[in-house]
Amino acid sequence: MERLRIWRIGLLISLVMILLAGCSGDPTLSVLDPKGSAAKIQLNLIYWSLGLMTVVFVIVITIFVYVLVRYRKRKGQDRMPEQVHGSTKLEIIWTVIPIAALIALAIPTVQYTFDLAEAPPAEETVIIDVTGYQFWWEFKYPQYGITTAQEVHIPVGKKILFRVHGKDVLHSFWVPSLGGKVDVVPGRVNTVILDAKEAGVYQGKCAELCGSGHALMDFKVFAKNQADFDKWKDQMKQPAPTVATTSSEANGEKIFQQNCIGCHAGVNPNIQGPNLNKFATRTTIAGVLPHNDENLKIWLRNPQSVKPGTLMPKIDYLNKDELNDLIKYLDSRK
Amino acid sequence: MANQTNSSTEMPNHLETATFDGKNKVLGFWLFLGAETVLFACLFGTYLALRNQSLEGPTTQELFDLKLVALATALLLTSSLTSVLAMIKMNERNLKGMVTWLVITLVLGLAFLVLEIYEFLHYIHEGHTFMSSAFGSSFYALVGTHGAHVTFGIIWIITLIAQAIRRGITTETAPKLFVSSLYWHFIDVVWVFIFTLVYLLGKVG
Amino acid sequence: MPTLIVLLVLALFLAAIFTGGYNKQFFERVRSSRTWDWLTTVDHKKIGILYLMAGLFFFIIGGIEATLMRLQLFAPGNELFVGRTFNELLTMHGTTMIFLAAMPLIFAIMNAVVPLQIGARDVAFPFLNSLGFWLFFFGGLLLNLSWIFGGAPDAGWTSYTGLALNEYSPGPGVDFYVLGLQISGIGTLIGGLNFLVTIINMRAPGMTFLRLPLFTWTAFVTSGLILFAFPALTVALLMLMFDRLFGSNFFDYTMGGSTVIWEHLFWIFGHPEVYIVILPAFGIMSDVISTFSKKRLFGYNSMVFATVLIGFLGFMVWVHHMFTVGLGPITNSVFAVATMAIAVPTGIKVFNWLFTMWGGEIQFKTPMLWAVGFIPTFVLGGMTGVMLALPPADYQYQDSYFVVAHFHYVLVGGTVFGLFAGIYYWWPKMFGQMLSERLGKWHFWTFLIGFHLTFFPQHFLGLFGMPRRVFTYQTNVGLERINEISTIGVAGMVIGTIFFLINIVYTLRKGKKAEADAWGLGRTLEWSIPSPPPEYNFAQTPLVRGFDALWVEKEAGNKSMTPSEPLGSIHMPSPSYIPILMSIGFFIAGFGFIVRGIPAAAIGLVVVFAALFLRSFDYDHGYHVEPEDPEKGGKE
Amino acid sequence: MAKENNQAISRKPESAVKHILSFVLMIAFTAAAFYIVVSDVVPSGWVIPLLLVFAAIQVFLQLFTFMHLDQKGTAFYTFFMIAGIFIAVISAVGILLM
Ligand code: HEA
Ligand code: HEA
Ligand code: HEC
Ligand code: CUA
Ligand SMILES: [Cu+2]
Repeated sequence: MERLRIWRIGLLISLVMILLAGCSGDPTLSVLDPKGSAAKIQLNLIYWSLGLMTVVFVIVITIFVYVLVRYRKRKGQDRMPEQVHGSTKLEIIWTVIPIAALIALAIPTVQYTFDLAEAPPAEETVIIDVTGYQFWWEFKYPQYGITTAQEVHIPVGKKILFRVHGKDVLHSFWVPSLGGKVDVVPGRVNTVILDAKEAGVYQGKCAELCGSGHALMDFKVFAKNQADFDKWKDQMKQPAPTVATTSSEANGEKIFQQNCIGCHAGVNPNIQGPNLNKFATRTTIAGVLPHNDENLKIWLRNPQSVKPGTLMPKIDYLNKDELNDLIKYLDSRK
Repeated sequence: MANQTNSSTEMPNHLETATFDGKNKVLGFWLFLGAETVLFACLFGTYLALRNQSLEGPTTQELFDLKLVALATALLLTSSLTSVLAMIKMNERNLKGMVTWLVITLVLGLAFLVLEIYEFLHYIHEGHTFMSSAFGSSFYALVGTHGAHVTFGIIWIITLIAQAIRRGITTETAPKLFVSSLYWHFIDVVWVFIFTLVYLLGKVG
Repeated sequence: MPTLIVLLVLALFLAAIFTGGYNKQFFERVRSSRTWDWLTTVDHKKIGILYLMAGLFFFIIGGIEATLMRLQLFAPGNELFVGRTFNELLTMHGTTMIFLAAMPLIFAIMNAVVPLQIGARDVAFPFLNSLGFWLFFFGGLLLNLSWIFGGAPDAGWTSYTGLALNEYSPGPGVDFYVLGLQISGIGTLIGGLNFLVTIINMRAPGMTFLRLPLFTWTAFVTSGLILFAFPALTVALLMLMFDRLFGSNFFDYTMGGSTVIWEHLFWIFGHPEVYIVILPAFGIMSDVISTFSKKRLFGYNSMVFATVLIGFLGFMVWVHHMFTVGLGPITNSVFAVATMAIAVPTGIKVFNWLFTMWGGEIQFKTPMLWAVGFIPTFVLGGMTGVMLALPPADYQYQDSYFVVAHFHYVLVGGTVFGLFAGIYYWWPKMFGQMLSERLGKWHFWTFLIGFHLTFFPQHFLGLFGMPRRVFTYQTNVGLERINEISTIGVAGMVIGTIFFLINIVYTLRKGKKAEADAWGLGRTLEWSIPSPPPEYNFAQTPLVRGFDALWVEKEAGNKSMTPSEPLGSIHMPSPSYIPILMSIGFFIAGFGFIVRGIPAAAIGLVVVFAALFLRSFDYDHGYHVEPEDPEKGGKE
Repeated sequence: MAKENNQAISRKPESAVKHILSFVLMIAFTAAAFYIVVSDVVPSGWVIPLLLVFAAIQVFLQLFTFMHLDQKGTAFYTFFMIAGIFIAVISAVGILLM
């Protein structure tokens, strides 16, 4: 009876395993589908440890199943087992073999730990200052004088040195496809070196509980070929158009100056909002909504409904026209 | 079972461990001191990590007055000696001698406390408060926790003196007196580290 | 306002006593009531039952919280519990399960079993034992009151600062966490200290350290870990309380503080804590497996050595929770290697269990089923633990569902399975009745299947990029199906737990009476006395003549233990109301601090000091009982 | 309860001389510690290690004379105290250095 059930569970587990192992998650988010050298190294170590663990597990399970089947009490049996005390030989074996296995794990581990911490030559790296806020990300390129938010663009093949800063609570900067995370610790600058091997859009996540909006503190990494990256860089360096081209844009600008500039242009040092200078170039709003006018309305009317706990206030006091003008203005920021 | 005295009728020469209760108490108290060691270590670690975070407030070098600390140290060290002398009197069943030494211990402890309070008031006057910076917080947390231990020790010893006078030196009062003396020495050990790691190190930099 | 409430309650209380109730008879009636007996008991067996009931109660609360979280995560974009509410659920789930379910259940079994296994009549400090329980209980109550009074804590069970400071967690939530845990933590510390002294000083003649049953050994090491780990938590909570209540700056970086210090302090406590909750489960495994295999434990000495080594190494690995904090490659490497080292003593244990069964005659009674389910489950959890211990890999796993899967495999598959094994195993000893085997088996199978269904897929959630502590996730990135499976699995655990509750009710009603040697295979001292044991446990203190003391006698053809003393009157400690009074004092004081009602806090502290004072001058010598003569049918 | 517990550990009554001697030593080490800080008889790199050594000696004196760990039957006290100190040092150094 019992034996049968054990097999059934075994079957169930292996079924689930096969089912899950069949896919490896989303190519822009999965640890198992690395797109950068750090992620690649880390995945190698994951596989190596997984392999070793599987071997150990198989050994344990083999003994386990054998023992359970062989030595279970059968009907009518009443045997007095021999009361053995132990066996030095066996005990040495299962002390030494795990030690050997662990050494085999420890060597690459230490090696990789130091490798990943090594800074690449300065001339060849792109430096990006990342700041985590409740619940959005700011990216600054000190080499190019660019500031943006929610979406970070990097050239393919180049080493990127992310310097991670914190202003409020702990966050954690994580792009699973490109490599492991590093915590955002206020009062401390952490670094992580990543690169992308192929062009694409990778998803980033905040991986440290940071409040109500933690689940939605997403960002995106746009890995581009050098040429595309340069184009983007040049566009970002252009000042945003200063003269409004239409009257509604002009009106929108006025509304923006009156209501939003305090948070969205770094005037107020305590309440910071993302820089909206090039807002029209972003594909998302607040890192979570696809960028279109409909969603922008939803966001402005009630940001908390999109992202619980966000510090952006409701802009529900504007009438329809004013809101449309404001959106027109924001759309012109490219 | 808990209160059985020693099987032999003659009084043992170490009263504090003459009964099961006594033995359990003394062992339990030692374990408690082991836990206190870790507790203070955490406070020390925090203090040492934060001691340079004085912001605009005075730094350790500007703040500490070693003369005062030396005096406080002398008081507390001496009280440790008087406390152990009281224990010797206790095991000689000399109630009067024991109480005398304990009272001296108390007086020294009180003098220490007064000095500490004076010192704190002085620091607050200098702008070094619990809330002024991380240095302030960790300093008062560490030294204040020690001070709280001294205060508690004084109150405890007073109640024990009262009990000893009422009931004499018995197999019940002796373990209590003995562990309170252990406690007092332990406070002294902590102080040794406070004057070393807080005050002297604060001067060295 | 809060002070008013406290005063009002107090006044009503006094008024009730003085107007209606105050006469001698009333007090007499109260004193002889069953409730008063339980509230004031200092008997380790009864305190064990109190711990058991409270622990199961909180286990269900924590389980309901988990179920609600899983429901929210059933589908992306669910709006059952979002934002703050979800964070409250997850914080309270973790905190409740660890501090208010796992720990007390461990104390329940330790109380019920350890004194019996070492041949003692009680613990070293019966009074403190009671105090420990009531502090834990009122601390837990305080923590859970947060749901009613202004919101539960929402900064995670780790309560990382930054987020846990006033500025980012306004409202009293985190204050409840700080004071609730502080109070129950003191209770735990007292309990641990008590068991250390008990095991060192109260062993029966002949019960040397190397003859202690393994459960007692693990209880000993666990108590040692409690003794040295909880002070770190005490300090951390104290600092957080100061920061939140009195404006100090330990953790506020703008004032020179450091959030990393909180992480250190928390994990200096937190890592030993996870071994505190697993070691007793190891001990239970060892006793259960050897009993139901009808064999002596394989490699006893190395088991003891491994236990001590795990406890010791447990203090040197805490940084593995902080690999991503940026402490540098040297620190990370050192702690990684130290962490991996723990696999070796743990492996020794696993193989010793397997070889205890080897050559035995295994009977699959319910406790043994849990033990058998424990081994592969725990080993899986341990393996993922070792994988987490590799910093480069951990950069990917950290704070993802992979970690959630890891720790549920060890906490549920390890600790909870172990506790269930222990409860089924010792229930007859605690209550004198056998739990139903059939319901027990249903409990086991539904829970086991539900467990694996819930937590196995979570490894993949983590690897596919789902962070933990999130209330929702994206669509179309391969997470929906896995989350669905994971939520469905919870049903199995809920049904299993319900079977267990039915089993308890059924057994209390019409359970079969248990023999002294309830399973017929008992090896250790607790099975040599009636179930449930008389209040003095052993009419005559037994003489221990080897490891597995009862088994030794059985092999020598004796029916019972040889006594080491003549039959005589036995001294018992008196019950006391001071522990519960003192705990209520702490409770009021804690509540006062939380609602910033300093007078209420003062009243609470006054009660505490009054109780301390009463205790200090309390010269109650207990009483004596005449044991029944075991020869004259006193036994069984 | 156990047999070995049934006999009170009988030890010699202690004399005050030992304690007074130990006290004198403590005062001496304390004075030395203060002195090396205020004067510069010791090269600056040596001051901190020396302070720590002095403190350690004092702890030893307190534990083994005033707190009676030098006597028989104190193995458990000593063991747990050493364990406590060991964990304490790891924790404090851990917090401090990282
Ligand atoms: C009962 C509780 C328990 C137990 C026993 C363990 C056991 C272990 N844990 Fe776990 N752990 C937790 C509870 C527990 N853990 C919790 C609650 C968290 C998360 C806290 C939070 O963040 O909220 C956590 C998190 C956690 C982390 C941090 C992850 C992160 O946040 O990034 C790490 C990293 O190293 C880790 C490692 C380990 C290791 C190496 C063991 C080892 O002790 C395991 C040893 C066992 C085995 C290895 C199996 C048996 C051995 C053999 C069969 C021998 C052969 C084996 C080999 C050769 C490998 N754990
Ligand atoms: C011992 C500890 C323990 C135990 C036993 C459990 C048990 C369970 N845990 Fe727990 N869990 C933790 C400790 C534990 N957990 C910790 C420390 C965290 C981290 C918290 C943090 O991040 O801060 C965590 C986090 C955690 C998460 C991650 C949350 C997140 O990161 O967003 C999840 C999600 O699935 C989860 C699920 C579960 C489930 C389904 C169970 C199940 O096994 C529960 C099974 C029990 C029941 C289902 C009982 C229900 C019984 C009934 C309902 C009976 C009906 C009632 C009556 C008839 C009266 N847990
Ligand atoms: C109190 C400060 C504050 C004010 C005032 C404010 N915002 Fe915001 N805003 C924020 C913050 C903070 C965020 C980031 C929210 C998040 O993602 O959690 C934000 C985000 C946004 C975003 C999304 C940005 C992105 O990078 O995707 C837009 C668009 C926006 N605000 C527009 C406005 C407009 C238009 C106004 C005025 C009508 C305004 N905000 C007023 C604080 C403010
Ligand atoms: Cu930021 Cu989570
Ligand atoms: Cu850990």
